[in-house]
Amino acid sequence: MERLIIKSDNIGTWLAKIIDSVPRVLAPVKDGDKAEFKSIKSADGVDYDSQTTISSVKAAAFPRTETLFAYEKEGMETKLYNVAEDNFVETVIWRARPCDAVGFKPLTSIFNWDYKDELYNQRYDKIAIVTFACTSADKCCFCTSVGGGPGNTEGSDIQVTMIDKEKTLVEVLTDKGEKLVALAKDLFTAAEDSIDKEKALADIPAKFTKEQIHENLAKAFDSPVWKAQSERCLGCGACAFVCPTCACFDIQEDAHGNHGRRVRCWDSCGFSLFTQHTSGHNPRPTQATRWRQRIMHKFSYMPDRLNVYGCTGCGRCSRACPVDMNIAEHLTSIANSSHE
Amino acid sequence: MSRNIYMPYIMVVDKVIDEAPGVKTLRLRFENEEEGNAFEFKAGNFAEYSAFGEGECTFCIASAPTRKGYVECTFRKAGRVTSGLDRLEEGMTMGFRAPLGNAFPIEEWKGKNLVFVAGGIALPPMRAVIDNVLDRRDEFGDVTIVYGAKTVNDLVYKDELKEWDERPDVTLVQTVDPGGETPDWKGEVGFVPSVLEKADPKSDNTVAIVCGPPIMIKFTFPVLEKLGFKDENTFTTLENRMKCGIGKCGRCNVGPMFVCKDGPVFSKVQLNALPPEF
Amino acid sequence: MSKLSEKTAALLSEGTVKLIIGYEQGTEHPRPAFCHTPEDCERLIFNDECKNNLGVYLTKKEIIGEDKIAVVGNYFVIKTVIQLNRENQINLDNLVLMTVDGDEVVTFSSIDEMQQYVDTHEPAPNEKVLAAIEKIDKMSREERWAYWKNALSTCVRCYACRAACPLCYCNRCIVEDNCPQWIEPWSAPLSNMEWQINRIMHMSGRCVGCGECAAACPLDLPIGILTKKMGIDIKQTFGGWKDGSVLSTYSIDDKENFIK
Amino acid sequence: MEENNNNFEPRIIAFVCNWCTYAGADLTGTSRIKYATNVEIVRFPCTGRIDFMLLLKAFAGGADGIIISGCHPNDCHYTSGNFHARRRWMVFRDMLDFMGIDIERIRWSWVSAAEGAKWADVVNDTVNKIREMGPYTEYKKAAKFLEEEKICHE
Repeated sequence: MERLIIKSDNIGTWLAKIIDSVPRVLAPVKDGDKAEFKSIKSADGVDYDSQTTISSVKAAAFPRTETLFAYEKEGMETKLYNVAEDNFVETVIWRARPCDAVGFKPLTSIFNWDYKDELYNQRYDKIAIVTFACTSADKCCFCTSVGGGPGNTEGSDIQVTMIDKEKTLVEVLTDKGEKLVALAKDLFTAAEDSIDKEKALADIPAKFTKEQIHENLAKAFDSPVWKAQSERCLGCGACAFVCPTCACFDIQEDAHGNHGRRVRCWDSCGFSLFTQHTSGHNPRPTQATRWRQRIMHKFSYMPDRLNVYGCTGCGRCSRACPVDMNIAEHLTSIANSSHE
Repeated sequence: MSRNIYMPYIMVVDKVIDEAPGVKTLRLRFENEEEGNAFEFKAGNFAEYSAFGEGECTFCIASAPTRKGYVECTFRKAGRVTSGLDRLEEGMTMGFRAPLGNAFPIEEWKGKNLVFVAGGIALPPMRAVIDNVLDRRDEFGDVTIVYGAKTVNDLVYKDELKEWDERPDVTLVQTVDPGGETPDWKGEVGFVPSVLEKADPKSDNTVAIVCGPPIMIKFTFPVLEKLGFKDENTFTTLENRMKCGIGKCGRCNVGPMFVCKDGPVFSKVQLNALPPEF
Repeated sequence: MSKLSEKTAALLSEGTVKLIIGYEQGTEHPRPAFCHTPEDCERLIFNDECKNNLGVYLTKKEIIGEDKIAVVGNYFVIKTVIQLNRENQINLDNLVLMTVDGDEVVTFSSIDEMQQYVDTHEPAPNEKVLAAIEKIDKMSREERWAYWKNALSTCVRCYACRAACPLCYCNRCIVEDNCPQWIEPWSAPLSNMEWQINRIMHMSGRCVGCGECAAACPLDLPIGILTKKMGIDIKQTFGGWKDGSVLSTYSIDDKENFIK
Repeated sequence: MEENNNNFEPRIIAFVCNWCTYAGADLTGTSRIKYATNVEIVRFPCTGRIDFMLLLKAFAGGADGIIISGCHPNDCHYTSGNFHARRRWMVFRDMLDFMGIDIERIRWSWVSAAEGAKWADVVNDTVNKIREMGPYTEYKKAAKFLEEEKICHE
């Protein structure tokens, strides 16, 4: 781990060098009053002041629509084809947040426990993440309650922290990070130990702890809390699709006569069709059962099975929800409620 | 790129058997010989069957692993994919992703008596186990099969039922729902749970395997308890909506257990530990 | 808003209703509130920020069940109740519809009273949307195609627009049907357009113009412009919204100039 | 629109009602009237049954132009099918135009069972007009979005 300093106004030049040498660079770009990760061609389009983007950056490794394989039928024969290697592009994710970088850990463990999902791995291995530590936070952020933090470097290849107007701390964490710094070696100087990163970080008091949640969820399956919390939930997929750690997908067929593709696309446990049997029987018939599944999966099942947390506390689901299902508020009430 | 875990084997349809109205059995052979020879599975495994152009759907492998050279699947024409499978004729190709899920613990049942309880087109997953047991008949105690369907015409594997009926070492009890019998029907008339109670198989050193629609399972378990069957000796399979079949797409879980990875075969002990979400 | 809380709490304590749906203060903006006990009614508020269309809960059996409920809704909720009633989707005997007009809590006793309130309390039209429609109308066809293809290509098909709409109550939506697969269920520019075209066509003449579909969209896509444009078209071509959903009725003397 | 390469043969799909326009097209044939062969006719019991999604599916499937025709108002075999259709077309056409889909490529018409000649004119005019306008490439390109992901065919 190397601690370097770069002049704040040289960051643009460094980014320009990265853009020239990497096929795809994703960065938050302002669109109306909200920001989204977009592929940028020049260094000046980047939006540095919005807290986070609406959607997470998981699409870089787990795209919303993706071909699994192609098939071709000739007479009685059927031929199957893999996707070409050059669909997977070297990518740098610029100015993500610590909670975005952490989000790839649960995704990677879902796609690699037991069977290895090569489509995901090919994309993820080609990604380098440059996160900017958070110097501010908003009402929906709760990363400190789920083991993260404004300066958490987990999952990042480089973490950049704005110390003050002139100086910016650049922590190089992996060899992918090293390569990116090497592109503009002359812009960096070694950082003295006196540079205090913690001082520059936002202060986000923790609302609950993982243990409280985990313990209460274990006995909460039949609790009335699910119905009470999910009464206003409309059953759309916004929370799942903006979430950095939701990996559930649907498999569909794009058929054109004798040829076509099997396609994977995002799906959400909030939809009733997610678990509906052909006979019409649905193990999760109401919105309360689906809200329970969303919380239990992220805060109880995943920690138990893959010992990784299914949530990074980025607060995107609360910001995107049409009826303000604030997950931090719900989790706080679960954590504080003592079950009989 | 290494093995694409979503890519199925290509299978050739060798034989199409009409089992009952809307229910067909396909006998499949691997188009690629080596893949066929290298392919192994256990009774209880399921598979994802592809009708290219329609999609994939989930049901059991209906033939026993001891029967080499082919696999069979039985399905009812219900939706888009099963209609696609229904249109297949001999010689045509389809996709097959297997083996998936866990299997019946047959090795643990050596020396025990076996009671198979099946309803409707839940006989296919049972037949995989029954044929497997019958091919190693002497390793097990006595075998009782209780099988029911709505009407006489809805009974699947009619020729095999005849075969089991004639075997001295198998007691076969067939039944049809009240009103489903035909004048020359010699079997029982009544729902499977009541017929099972009447057959009254002894429960010590006996394993019960139950497969059928949720309603049948709901009424069969109490009967088994009444007959003295212990929970650890009772097995069943769960049916959930599935897409990937390999623990990735996140939809088939019942509580913390994935039906596609930790199931579909569950003992009653495991079922009792699961939340009522199936 | 103590008068509102008092009135609603009374309804609950007298047992005339089992549930009251209204608005409460959320993280940033007001959000739907569900009150089961008189104490819950303390949380109820009512102001111009209360935008969610509570009519969306009136067709959800798991929420309203068979018992009588009360709804404290804004202007558009009342318009929604009229339209839902016209489509035989709600049982008026099981509904106490209330609103707040200035600082007075109004309870409606009949559809005509609701219609009269709706006719006299028309809110100011959304200037931003009208301006956007004008801008798009001025574009050439190719520009319009490029505008809508790009705008809708980022749609992620989360169906928040459908979920937030009180008149999108089909229990099996066209996108959930795969025999035939009318619209591809994955996110792609053309299928996103086909989805919006379908949604708008199924709304023609029924949409009450609450704009909640646009407000619910997490990506702020300009889908509110489509419903507004449809509303304007219906008003100009068929003389407005009064006679119920346009496409399920017809008139012998509809005038058009393109069928030759 | 890009310049019209002369060997471009437009593909036109015709959605027609069985009682009037289809019979009219029959009459065109029996009275030996020549008309362009680019049209593939899809027969419906009534224009009221023509779902607006079918037009979008036709364009997505590669059609360059669409003819949609049925019984004249008051002639409908089912009395009100064409009234419903007319209303649906009025609303749908505005929607398509607002979204930038080329409504010039859709020819709406009423052709009765006796108007064999009119059917030939409708078809010939539409084919010439679409040949003039060239293929509807932008819609087909949008329909092939998934093919942007390359497949390795070896």
